[in-house]
Amino acid sequence: MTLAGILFVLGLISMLIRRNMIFMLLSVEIMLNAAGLAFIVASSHWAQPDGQVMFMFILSMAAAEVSVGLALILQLYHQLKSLDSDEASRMKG
Amino acid sequence: MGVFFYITAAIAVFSTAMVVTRFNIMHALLYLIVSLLSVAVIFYLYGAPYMASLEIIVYAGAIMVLIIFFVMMLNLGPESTRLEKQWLKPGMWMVPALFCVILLGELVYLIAQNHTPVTGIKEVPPKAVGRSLFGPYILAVELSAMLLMAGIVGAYHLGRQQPKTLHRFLQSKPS
Amino acid sequence: MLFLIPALPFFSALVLILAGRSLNKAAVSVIACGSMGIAAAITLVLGLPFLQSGEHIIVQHLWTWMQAGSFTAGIDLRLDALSLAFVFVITFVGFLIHVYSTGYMAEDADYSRFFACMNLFVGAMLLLVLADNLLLLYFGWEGVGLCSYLLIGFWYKDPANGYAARKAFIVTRVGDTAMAIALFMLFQYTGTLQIQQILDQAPQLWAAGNSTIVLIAFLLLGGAVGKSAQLPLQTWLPDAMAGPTPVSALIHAATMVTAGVYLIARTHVLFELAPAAQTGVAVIGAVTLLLAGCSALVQTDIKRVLAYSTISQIGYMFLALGVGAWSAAIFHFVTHAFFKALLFMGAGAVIVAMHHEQDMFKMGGLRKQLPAVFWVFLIGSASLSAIPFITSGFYSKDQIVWLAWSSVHGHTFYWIAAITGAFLTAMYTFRMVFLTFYGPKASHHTPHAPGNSMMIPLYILALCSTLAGFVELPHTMGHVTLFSDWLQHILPAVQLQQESTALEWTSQLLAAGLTFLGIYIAWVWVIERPDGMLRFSQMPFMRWLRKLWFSGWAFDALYDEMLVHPFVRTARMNRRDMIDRIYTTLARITEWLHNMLARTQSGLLRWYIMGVVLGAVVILSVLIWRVYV
Amino acid sequence: MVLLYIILIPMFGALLSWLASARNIALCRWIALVSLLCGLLLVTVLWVSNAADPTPAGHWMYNWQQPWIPHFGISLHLAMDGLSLVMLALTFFLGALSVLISWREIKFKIGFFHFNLLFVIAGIAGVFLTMDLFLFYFFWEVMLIPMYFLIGIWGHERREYAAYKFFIFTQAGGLLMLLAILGLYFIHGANTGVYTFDYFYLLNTPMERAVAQWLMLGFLVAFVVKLPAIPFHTWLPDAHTEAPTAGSVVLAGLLLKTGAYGILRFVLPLFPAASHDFAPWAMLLGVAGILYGGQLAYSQPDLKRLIAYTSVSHMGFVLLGAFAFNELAYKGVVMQMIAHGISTGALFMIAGALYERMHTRELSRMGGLWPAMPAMGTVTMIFVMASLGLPGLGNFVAEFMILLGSWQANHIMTILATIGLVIATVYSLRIMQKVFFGQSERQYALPDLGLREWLIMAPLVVVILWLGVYPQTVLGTITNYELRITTFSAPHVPQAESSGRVVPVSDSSFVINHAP
Repeated sequence: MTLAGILFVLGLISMLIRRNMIFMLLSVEIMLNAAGLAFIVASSHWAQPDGQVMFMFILSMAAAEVSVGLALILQLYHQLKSLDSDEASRMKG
Repeated sequence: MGVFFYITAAIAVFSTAMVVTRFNIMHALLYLIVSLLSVAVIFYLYGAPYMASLEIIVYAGAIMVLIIFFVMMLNLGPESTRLEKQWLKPGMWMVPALFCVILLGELVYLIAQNHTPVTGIKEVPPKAVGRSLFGPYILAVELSAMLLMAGIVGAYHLGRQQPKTLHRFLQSKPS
Repeated sequence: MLFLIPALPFFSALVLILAGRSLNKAAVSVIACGSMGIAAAITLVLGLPFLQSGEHIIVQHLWTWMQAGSFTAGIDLRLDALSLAFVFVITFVGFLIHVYSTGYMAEDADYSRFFACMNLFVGAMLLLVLADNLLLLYFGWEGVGLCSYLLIGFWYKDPANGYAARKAFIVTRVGDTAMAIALFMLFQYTGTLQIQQILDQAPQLWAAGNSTIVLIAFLLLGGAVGKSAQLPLQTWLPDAMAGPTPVSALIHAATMVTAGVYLIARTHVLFELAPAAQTGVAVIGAVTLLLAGCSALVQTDIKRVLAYSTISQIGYMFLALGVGAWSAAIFHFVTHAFFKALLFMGAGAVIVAMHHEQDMFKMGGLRKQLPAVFWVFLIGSASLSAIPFITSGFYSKDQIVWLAWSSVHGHTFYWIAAITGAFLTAMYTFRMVFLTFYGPKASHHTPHAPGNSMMIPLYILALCSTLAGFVELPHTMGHVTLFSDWLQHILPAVQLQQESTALEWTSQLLAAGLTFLGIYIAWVWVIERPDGMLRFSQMPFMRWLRKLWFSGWAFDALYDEMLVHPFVRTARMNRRDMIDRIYTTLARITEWLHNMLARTQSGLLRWYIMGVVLGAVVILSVLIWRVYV
Repeated sequence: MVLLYIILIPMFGALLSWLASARNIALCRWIALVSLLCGLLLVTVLWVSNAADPTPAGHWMYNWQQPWIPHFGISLHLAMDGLSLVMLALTFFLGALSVLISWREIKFKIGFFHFNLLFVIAGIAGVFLTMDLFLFYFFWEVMLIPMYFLIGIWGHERREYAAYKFFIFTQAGGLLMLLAILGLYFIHGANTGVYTFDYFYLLNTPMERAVAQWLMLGFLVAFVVKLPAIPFHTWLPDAHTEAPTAGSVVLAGLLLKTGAYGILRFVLPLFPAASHDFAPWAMLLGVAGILYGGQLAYSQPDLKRLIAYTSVSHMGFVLLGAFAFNELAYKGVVMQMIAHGISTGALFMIAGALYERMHTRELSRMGGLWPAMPAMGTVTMIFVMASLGLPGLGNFVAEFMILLGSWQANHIMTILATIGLVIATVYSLRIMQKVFFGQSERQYALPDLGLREWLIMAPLVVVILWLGVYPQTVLGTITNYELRITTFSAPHVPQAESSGRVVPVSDSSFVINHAP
């Protein structure tokens, strides 16, 4: 469980630091993975299949998310010619 | 049993740390795969063999490969690593790292509160998972199917190189 | 019939305002002087029954002006002996001044506007004098103030006249507010503003010296002081000379300035109940007497000399009222009206002759060019400086001088003040006469003699100012008291301390002696050794004294500094209305908040994630703090 | 029913004139004028008929009741007594004149202009007549919006700013009043079980002092904002300088009076005890208004702003008189409302005429206009003298009665107010001096008062003189109201009157707790 926490936090740090969008995507993956781990540990702890079912969903969601994320990044890359997330700040308030 | 756990945990942490610090994307991806594998092993240790296999197949196999292909498609080349170096000033680290450490501290503190003996690992056979998957969670499964289908359509649609402009204000033509 | 007296001037003023410009000069003067003449005639007709018995009274109620709950105020006029004296003077002298001003204003463009204002003024003054309730009196009081504003600022082209007119109106308005408060108090206690009812109820309501009646009397005194240009509020009269001379003659010599005297005489019961206030009146009279006398000594402009002399003569009247010699004050008012109007009109004739030159030092030797004006002017100044036996001024002023000492409330200080006043008056009057009529012929252009339309009134007034005196002879000379017992029923007779005629002889001789001494000094000062006097007046102390007196004892500077400048400065500072600033700052604060908020949406992805993390941290820490601590 | 006509006439006139403006302009102006004139005629007929047989004190002349939303106890309850009759006469009089004054001044969108103008007048007429608090708030808003358009569209340079400021101020006040109305509604309902907005029922709602205090304050704030008292007066100068002449005449002449009318009609009778405690403060506010408004008027470079501040000062008298709680001051307040309406309205018309001729409101650029315009000079002189309270003109009668009345209530305040009179003289004479006397540096051939302007000025001069010399006609009509204030007795609900003029009040109230 502490391991899941550590992984999650590492993912979070990378998410904050990186300006490259792909790295952000990666850190999201890490965080998802950590969350999944926490679920599995819990399910094993209470011997309930629910944890694993939840992990199933996380997996499916992660897959869908990655696919759409990459497509978006592709588009953005074509627009901005770079992967820097600061470039995409035209939504300024 | 504990020994295995600690080894794989160490590997996982190390590889995630490497993912976070690498400048070159490919290195980071590979480390990520390593970390996923170690997590899979931990799943197995925690009596979720089905999940472990799934993790390896879906997560490490499909998603990671997809990202690698994507990166190769973009063929960023060396200048992206230089760019990466330029962006990752040590100064940048301080503030977010500080907050994350606080967050970690709190998580650990919470987990340590009601710490129960780690030994109670019970085996949850895939059969039980399957039965519950199609039992109470039947609706959730359908939904995840829908989600996947949406993902595919979205990826397809966004990825297409439409000649015409996408939005009013995105004037420049995609290459 | 009675309402015709004030109604006629009002009506003619209305006609002149509406159809003024279309009528030619002759028509305008006929309407104006005609209405005044008829009003004077009606006064004579109404006045006849008054001659035998003093207590004949005519009261006329026109319509209820205001009626709200317990307070009723009607437009009702009342003619009794006291108001008859005033009405007679106003209409008679007013008529003469109107005739005079047809000549004086002959070539002025706004001829009809001038006469409209003059008639309006006379109408308001008549209303003031005939009013039976204090509210109507206040109506006339303010109306007179308005007309003096209009007439002083008649030549509106020059802003200085406008300023003088505004000053006159505002200073008199200060007096009016004091009087208004007195009215409120009277209404509060007596429940009515009818003068007669107040005078009847007053003795029962308050014992002599009761604090409220003293306060009311002082407030009434404040009103009178404002209007009659006495001590605290006298700064406006010298500046009021900016108006044409007939205006000064009518308003600032004969009628308006004596409104204060009328008010005090009319409400004498209140003043008797408040001895403190009565002594206040006497003190103000005496002090103003001296101040104005000194200031008149050093003036260069002929009209300002007469203005200061008016202030000092009214000081005499106030002194007489203060010591309880009511009828003496009214008698002095009548004679003063005659000779002061005469002097002003004479001065007007001189000014017209010298083509609007008002500085005495630039005139001189007019004795030969304008003999008629000179003789008339001489008679006027003789009665002003009270040369014994032949002039009316002597009888009225001497009576006040004597009563100032001998009456119950009299006091030696008043007598000394009166005597020195007489001396000063003689000195500055004859200084004026010698400067203008004697000495070398200073002015180069030949003065043209004024037309007879200006001269006739002068002759009539000269006649009056000599004959009027014999109506009231002092004890020592035949003791004819026609005037005072005529006023007997309205105004109580003066109580004398002791009856010794010897003392009266001494005071009269002393007064006459001082008058001749004054004339002699004036002769020496102007004609004999002018250079000697020049050296004398160059001495540092004398120069400072001269400057002080010239500016009317620096009251002007005092008031400017104390009241006018702070008000103007704060007004200018506050031009943009501080409270408005509160609201504009409020608006600005909201705008600033808006900007702050806008800046948070910086569009940088990582800042948003940071926000999420921060949120998570905060929530978790709160959770921990709440649950486990 | 006649009361309803009074409100409907201007409304229909508004619609008609807007439609007519499509065809030709003159027709639209004439319709507006005619509708207001016949409104005026109607009111004078009522006045004359009432003067013939005056109703006994304490009764309402006319009363008309029509349930509107019975569910909440809201009814179209219009009633007229001396006070509202006089105010209506003033409304229609000034309304007709303001239409006349804007004959040539308004060049564009004339139809819409007249529509707004007549709607404002309909709103004001409504405000003076309603006896139902909900309806009162309704008319309060109806009065507000067209005024916003009047200032916003046809104003001068900074019109948007002024229009916004005016709207926000009055709206904020209005909302507070709405809260107070609802508070009163529920308290009344809770105590007596009868949920109604009707004025007569709400008159004697038993409530403890603190609550009454707050509700009174809610009402008072709305009226104090409208009647510009010191802290809330800053919208007035801006609104006046920017409004077109007709707008500022209606604004000064009528809108300020709705504030004063509100105090007399709602604040004093509804919360007698609370307003008694608040009286010294209110009088202080009034006197501060007089002195502060006066001083500010003195320092203004702009003519219209100066006149605006004079009305702040004059309205200070109204506040002083209203809270003096005696019959004399009360009549003085009503007189002041009318006299001020006429004199300030006239001054604004003159300022408008001057602006039309010289296209400037700066006092420094005017001067020495008397030779060019003696007629306008004399008319301005009359109204300037009226504004400084010269006896023989309307304002003096009012101010004197207010001061006389408030002397009984509070000495110091009255003394300060009388000092205000001197300040009034200072700023009024400044108008005369700066505009008409003195040196005129530029020679311009200015036309004197035209026939149309004479047509406007003559009635105003006649009325102000008539008020000054014979105010008894006005003082006479407002007799039947004062009974309520002094004795705090709630007015007995008007019983059925013989001549059917006063319709019995049907029990329109609706009790919520049990469905009918």
